[in-house]
Amino acid sequence: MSVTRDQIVQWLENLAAVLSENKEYLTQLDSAIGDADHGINMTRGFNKVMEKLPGVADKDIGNILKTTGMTLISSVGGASGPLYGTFFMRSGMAVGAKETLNREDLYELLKAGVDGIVQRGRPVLADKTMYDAWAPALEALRSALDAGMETLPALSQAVAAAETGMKNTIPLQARKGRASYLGERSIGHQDPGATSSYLMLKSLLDTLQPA
Amino acid sequence: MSVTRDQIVQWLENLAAVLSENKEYLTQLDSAIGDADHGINMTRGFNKVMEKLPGVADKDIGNILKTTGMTLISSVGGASGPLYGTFFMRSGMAVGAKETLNREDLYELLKAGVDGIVQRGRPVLADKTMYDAWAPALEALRSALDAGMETLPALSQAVAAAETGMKNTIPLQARKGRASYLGERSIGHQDPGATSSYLMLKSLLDTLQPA
Amino acid sequence: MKKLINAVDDVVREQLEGMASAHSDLLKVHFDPNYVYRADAPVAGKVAIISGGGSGHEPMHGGFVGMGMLHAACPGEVFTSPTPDQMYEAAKAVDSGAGVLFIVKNYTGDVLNFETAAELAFADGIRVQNILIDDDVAVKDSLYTAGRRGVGTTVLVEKIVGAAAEAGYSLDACADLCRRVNQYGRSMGMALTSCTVPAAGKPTFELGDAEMEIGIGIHGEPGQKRMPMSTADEIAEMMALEILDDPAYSRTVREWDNDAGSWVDKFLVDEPFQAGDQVIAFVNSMGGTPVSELYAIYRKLAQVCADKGVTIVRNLIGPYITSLEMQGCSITLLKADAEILKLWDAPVNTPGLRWGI
Amino acid sequence: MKKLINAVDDVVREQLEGMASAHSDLLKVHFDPNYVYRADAPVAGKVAIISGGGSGHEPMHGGFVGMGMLHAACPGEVFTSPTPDQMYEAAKAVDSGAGVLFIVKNYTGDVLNFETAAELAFADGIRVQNILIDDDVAVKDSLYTAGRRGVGTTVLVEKIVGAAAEAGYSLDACADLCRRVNQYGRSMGMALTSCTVPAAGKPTFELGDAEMEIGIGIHGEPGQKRMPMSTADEIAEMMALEILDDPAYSRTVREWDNDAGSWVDKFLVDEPFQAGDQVIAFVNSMGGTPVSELYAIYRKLAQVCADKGVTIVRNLIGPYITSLEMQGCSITLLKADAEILKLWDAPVNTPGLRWGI
Ligand SMILES: Nc1ncnc2c1ncn2[C@@H]1O[C@H](COP(=O)(O)OP(=O)(O)O)[C@@H](O)[C@H]1O
Ligand SMILES: Nc1ncnc2c1ncn2[C@@H]1O[C@H](COP(=O)(O)OP(=O)(O)O)[C@@H](O)[C@H]1O
Ligand SMILES: [Mg+2]
Ligand SMILES: [Mg+2]
Ligand SMILES: [Mg+2]
Ligand SMILES: [Mg+2]
Repeated sequence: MSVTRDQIVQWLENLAAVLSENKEYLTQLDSAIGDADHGINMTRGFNKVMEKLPGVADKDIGNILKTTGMTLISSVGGASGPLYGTFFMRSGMAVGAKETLNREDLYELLKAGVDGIVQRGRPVLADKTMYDAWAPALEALRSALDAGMETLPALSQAVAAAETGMKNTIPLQARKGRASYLGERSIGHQDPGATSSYLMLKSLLDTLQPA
Repeated sequence: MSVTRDQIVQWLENLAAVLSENKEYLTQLDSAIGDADHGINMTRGFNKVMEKLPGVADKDIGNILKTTGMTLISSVGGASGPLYGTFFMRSGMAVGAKETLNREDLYELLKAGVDGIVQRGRPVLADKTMYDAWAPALEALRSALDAGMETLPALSQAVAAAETGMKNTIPLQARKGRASYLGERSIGHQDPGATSSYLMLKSLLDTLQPA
Repeated sequence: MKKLINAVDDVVREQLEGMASAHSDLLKVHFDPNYVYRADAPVAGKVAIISGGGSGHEPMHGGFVGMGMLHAACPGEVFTSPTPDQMYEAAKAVDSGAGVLFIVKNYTGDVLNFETAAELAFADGIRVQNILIDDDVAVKDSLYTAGRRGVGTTVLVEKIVGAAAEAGYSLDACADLCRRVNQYGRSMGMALTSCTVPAAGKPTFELGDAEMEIGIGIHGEPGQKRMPMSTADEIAEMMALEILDDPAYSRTVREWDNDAGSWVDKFLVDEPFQAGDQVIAFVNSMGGTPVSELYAIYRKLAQVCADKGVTIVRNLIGPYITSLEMQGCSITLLKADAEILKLWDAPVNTPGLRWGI
Repeated sequence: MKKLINAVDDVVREQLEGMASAHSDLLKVHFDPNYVYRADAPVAGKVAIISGGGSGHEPMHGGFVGMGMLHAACPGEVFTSPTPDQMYEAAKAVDSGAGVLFIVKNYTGDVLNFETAAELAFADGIRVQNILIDDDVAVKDSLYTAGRRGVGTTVLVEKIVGAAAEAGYSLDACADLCRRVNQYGRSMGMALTSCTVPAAGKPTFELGDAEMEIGIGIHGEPGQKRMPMSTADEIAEMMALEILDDPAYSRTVREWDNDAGSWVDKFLVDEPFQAGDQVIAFVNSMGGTPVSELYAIYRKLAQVCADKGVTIVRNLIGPYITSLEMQGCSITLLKADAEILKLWDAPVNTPGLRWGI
């Protein structure tokens, strides 16, 4: 199966809806170990993306993703803005002018995005950040593809790994971002960024998966 | 009967005690229509007077009263400080170097004090101030003396008139001092200054009256 | 009550000690009686400007002591007028021989204590003037009240008259200017929260979560009316219109006559604002409201003034005459002619207000 | 939530409109993207100093735009870092060709957004420097955290580096100075009350009537520890000693290399204070604490410094880096050498800080 431009657009639309549904939830997670704005930030950003999307929906996938990245960068603020902004900028640069993506392209898209997050935020595993969802997800995806799996089942595995990674942030003590100032008090709470990252991947799967 | 210097000293001591006993009460009255400090102000002032009194207790009555006035002026603040301060300054000036006072001297003492209050604060009757206790009291004292009454019964009449005057402030709308800003909301409360003035006169009577 | 204080009885003294230690280049503090005075006082040949009042309004007045503003300030206990010995001693300390102008906010306590002080100083051979500030339009009449309270205009008057003294105005010229500036100024205040006098330990009044108090003075006293909480725009507009539409205000004040050596009554009328007026606009925080919110008020105030044809030519925005930690704001508009503007712009160097130097 | 605001979504924009209308002589405001910039920018031949961060800390940063301090400030939403397009557009607007120094408080959000902006500006041919302020001693280590937060020292740095730019320092000299001043400064904050972000509508944290929060940052986040309410003396002493006894602090920061066109890591160590040091002492209100209470803190701070042989040679007391209406205070001590003092004393003319002009 290959992923079309329309599906990418559909993904972003679904993602905007999912984030908006989870606005309170993400904000609540952020209120435990941060400043109670992650849901607000993400919703503000993706609402802007929704405004911009119609203008580029007929362009190539790289263009669509880069526009998404630029929009997030200039509307989200906070830590997550440049991180997710860079994610989409880099993923857009990685897929370039393509109008459909095979499963390796999809991997490259995600890999480049996550590399962007790492360059910008310098997270390492177990810092209790969004990277704790992405790193195992990428690894799972790579293994699944290497094992010859199709896009959807492979992506399923990645989503499962992201979910585990997300949940695994609960017992961690944060070492990056705002939550790190809480020291031991950050233990016992799920990281909001890891949660929005999981939702991002999950909604990609849901978009591609026939209902 | 004539009033001795020691009785004047005794009066001031008793008054200090009475005001201190009524500190909460006066403050509470002031909290209804003022700034909740009248009891505090009066107690602070008369505590200072008690400190100064031993140093002048063997001087003439004028000196004792003027010292009381100066002490009140420099320690009470608020509206009541200069008013009561002036009262004692003027009463001291009126009796001068005397060491005993006959009943006319006593009237002059009080009259001069009240004139001082009027000059300083310019109250007129029914402004809902301390003057509403003093004016009828002075009038009653004058009539009683004119009718040939002795000091104590005459003073009794004055105290009764002061009490009535004090109570008559309840239905009045204040036109002077802080309480005037409340407009109609000042109606229904007894004026704190009229109350302390009544206590002042009452404790003079109690001091002179054999128990 | 949570405050950055030690023992309740030491609050004023320790704050003064802090001021003295922080601003020794500008001012000194005398204790017992308490007054803050210019480090270089008396200033030869210059009229001395003295103000004072209850504490709890900082930076007013102590924070306005310095070059181009006050020569001395007499702080009472919190929200309690100072006593005459403070003003009397301060006058002796800062009088250069050119005389002393007392700037007195119109509260009975302040008025009576300053009057007593003026008499004492005069008896000592110091020429005095005693001018009242009564600018609070929340008080409607002077016939049935003690008259308008002295609020925001006080800050502007102290700056302007301070500059006049610095410029060498005579005592009578300072007094005339002071009276005129007061007559040109009108203010209105409001509170979102109450405040707590340390000695009382509990809030002066209670205000519901959805209420505000309009027409408050600066002593944590309840105001003119209580209303449901509203927007910055509505609050700013309401206060601005109370000020701009305020009719002529008249009252009789008592001033000192140095020649007669006695008090004289003066009948004064403040004219209303009118289109074409130039004003200094002062948006003040009651203490607990941050400056950011004041800008929302200023924004609307500027629009309302423009609509009325009144031009804001200078402004002052911040916490300058406060009521402890009270949240809320006040607006002052002061009609400014060329002389007033020139004096406003003149250099001032105090802990609370500084420019031009 | 009771605040002087209109619709929650308009808070920042309307406050900026108020600023623009109040201070048109000093600054202008550009909307969408939002930045405040000097009315006379770009200033020929001078390095442009740009700062920014979440709103809610007023007067910082917008109130520090003007002669001798910032050339531009980029306000984010309340307690939310600004976005890179703001800094990028501001840089283009105020760069005179001499380059742009970004002063960045060390919060992940601010750091990442400013880094992105620096890359964008550099790509446009603007020489940039990006210096972090990380002075909050409440954060003990940099290994297991995002490092010390940027708090009170920011205000002092902006004044000092702003003066350097005005004096004609080169971009690299400004950056070196900025880094050094940051390394000389240490701060500690505390809260008596929480504060309410308008968009949230309820207080960020709850604090009991008899509790205080020690070691807070400036974003209404809970701090290091919660303690029973104490006296001004104890609070001042505790904070002063945390600062004065703070050991050497080391961390790696990322700065921009204009020649390499990439980020480079710098390992920095801040030396502890020692007897004989001269310092600028800054006692700051978190917004809701009136200046009177700050003097009680300063009083004790001065005593503690004297006991430690540290001499306060300048001070700043007031609400300069706030957390909305939060009650509480922070203390900053900054070791000051002759160069720093000269730059501190240099004229500054901004809405929030003014002297010498
Ligand atoms: N250095 C970092 N690297 C990667 N992710 C980070 C980093 N710092 C913070 N994050 C992520 O950002 C999330 C917080 O985002 P958000 O609340 O929108 O921003 P802010 O913390 O500025 O308010 C955290 O939950 C965490 O997952
Ligand atoms: N102009 C005045 N003339 C006479 N008495 C006055 C006047 N103004 C106020 N008072 C008296 O002063 C009392 C208040 O005194 P106090 O509470 O000590 O001072 P303050 O009002 O300054 O707090 C009032 O109850 C009233 O009796
Ligand atoms: Mg957050
Ligand atoms: Mg009272
Ligand atoms: Mg009082
Ligand atoms: Mg945030």
